[in-house]
Amino acid sequence: MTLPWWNWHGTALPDMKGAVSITIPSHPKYLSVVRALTSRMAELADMPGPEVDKIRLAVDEACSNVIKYAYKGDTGRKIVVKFRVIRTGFEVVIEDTGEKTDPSFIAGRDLDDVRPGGLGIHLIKRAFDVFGFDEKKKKGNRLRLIRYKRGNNEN
Amino acid sequence: MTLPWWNWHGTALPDMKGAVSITIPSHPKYLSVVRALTSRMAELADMPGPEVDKIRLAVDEACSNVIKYAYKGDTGRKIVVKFRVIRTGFEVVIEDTGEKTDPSFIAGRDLDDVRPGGLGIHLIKRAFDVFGFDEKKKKGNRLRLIRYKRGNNEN
Amino acid sequence: MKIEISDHKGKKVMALSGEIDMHESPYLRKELMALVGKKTTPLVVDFQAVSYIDSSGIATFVEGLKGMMAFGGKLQLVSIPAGIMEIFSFSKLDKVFEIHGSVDDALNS
Amino acid sequence: MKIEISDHKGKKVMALSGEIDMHESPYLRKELMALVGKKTTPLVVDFQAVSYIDSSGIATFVEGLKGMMAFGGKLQLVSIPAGIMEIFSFSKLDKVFEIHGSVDDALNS
Ligand SMILES: Nc1ncnc2c1ncn2[C@@H]1O[C@H](COP(=O)(O)OP(=O)(O)O)[C@@H](O)[C@H]1O
Ligand SMILES: Nc1ncnc2c1ncn2[C@@H]1O[C@H](COP(=O)(O)OP(=O)(O)O)[C@@H](O)[C@H]1O
Repeated sequence: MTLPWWNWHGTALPDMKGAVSITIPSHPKYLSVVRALTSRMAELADMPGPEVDKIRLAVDEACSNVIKYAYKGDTGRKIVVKFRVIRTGFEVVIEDTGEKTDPSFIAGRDLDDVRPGGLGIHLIKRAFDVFGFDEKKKKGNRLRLIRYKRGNNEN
Repeated sequence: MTLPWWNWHGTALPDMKGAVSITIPSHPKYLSVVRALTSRMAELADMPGPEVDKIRLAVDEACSNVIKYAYKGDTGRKIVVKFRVIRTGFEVVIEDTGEKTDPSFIAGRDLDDVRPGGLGIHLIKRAFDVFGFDEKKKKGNRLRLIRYKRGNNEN
Repeated sequence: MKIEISDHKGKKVMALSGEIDMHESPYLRKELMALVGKKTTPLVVDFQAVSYIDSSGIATFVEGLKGMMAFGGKLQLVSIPAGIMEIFSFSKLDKVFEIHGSVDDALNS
Repeated sequence: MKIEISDHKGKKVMALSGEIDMHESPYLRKELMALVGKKTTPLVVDFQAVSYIDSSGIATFVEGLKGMMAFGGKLQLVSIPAGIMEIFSFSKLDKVFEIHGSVDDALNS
């Protein structure tokens, strides 16, 4: 489900106060650093263990896509990842200053069509309930991901 | 050994390009986040296993001191920790916007004088070769820590 | 990630350990496609010590499988930890790869 | 960090697990000083499952020891993992605390 930027919770934008923010160079060797941080933050947000693993993978995939598509493999740029524990769940925002992404071009492959690639977007969208690009960002991209808490019997 | 700011390597200041930087609220619950990141970065800097543990503890102690002394327990401020893998070792810079630290007041206790407290500075200085405050920072503090690589038979 | 290749009575086993991500998968791709290029079959890949895999790692195995199929070779994935198996199932690749419980199961298959 | 307090033939054992840092040590302090306040002696503290301790955790035990010494009580630290023992030695506190290899060693001491 992709919601418009102004309608994440149906109400105002949550501010990023209390957020943890990391800046890494756009080099794949720093992805393990983002993963370590993502796990720790998802744990602080009380996400259950199997969800922590899915969230870690999803954030890794989103950062990999920034390196591949927004920066076209340039390893000397910057990626900013912000984490925020919110009342309703866990929010991750990923920012770059690379080429603007056209959200309508983002689509995973049909999972029955077996070929290399096209999995990352599926892995991001299964971990997060909200997947949306901030249309108001002038230069580069800001991807906002939100995972809501589930009730006891939901998934 | 505390070197003056302009003389870390005897030469120019290294820039922080290629650095990883994290911003956390000055609340103790985020210390575990900094520890996870510190370990991962020390590993990327090829520090040996037991050194990674000492470095992790040292950075934790330095951030705890920022919360206790620069921010006097205020948990709503910001701490920035920057990590950089340099040719000669591993560098960590810790910044706050709190009360200026007078380096001459910083001293661990005599280890033979058993009492609670006074250990943190010792734990920081045994992990890092350089421990120094940037006197040029206008507001708040910037503590720079450097751990040099050892030859095979050194410690 | 570490790669160790060993010989079990003439059959090759590629044992992987650690994390397979976008940083590591080019190295995996090189080693895997070299074996595929030499028409090494069957090739058993042991996942037991793999702690993490992302979509670039998965894509590398899909590419390896396609290379194998081109000459009728066999790629066998074994000892896949539960958390990683879950990614193969989610992406419907558990139906596409030949998967065994252990190196021995694959060698005796 | 988790704290579990159990009774071994009338002697109290406080088993700690996880990380003891500036965030967790106020909770440790509360539990420890409550036992000290009740003149619980000997008190065995089991470190086996402790994965991390910082100077605030160490300071808490120094405080506990001082409280014990005030009434002639005994604080026994046991099963300290090597990485943590190293911090006690570095700070010369291995000479100050009564340290045993295991809960049984302490109970039989
Ligand atoms: N951050 C991004 N910027 C631009 N395009 C993207 C981005 N992320 C994904 N895409 C597009 O969506 C497609 C599917 O992405 P993904 O599922 O991650 O698979 P893969 O990257 O392996 O092709 C990509 O091929 C690409 O065209
Ligand atoms: N960042 C800091 N700013 C100001 N003073 C500090 C700072 N870090 C340490 N100090 C001073 O140095 C002393 C020793 O610090 P430390 O060894 O960490 O022990 P403790 O904090 O347990 O007293 C502190 O009591 C404090 O007076």
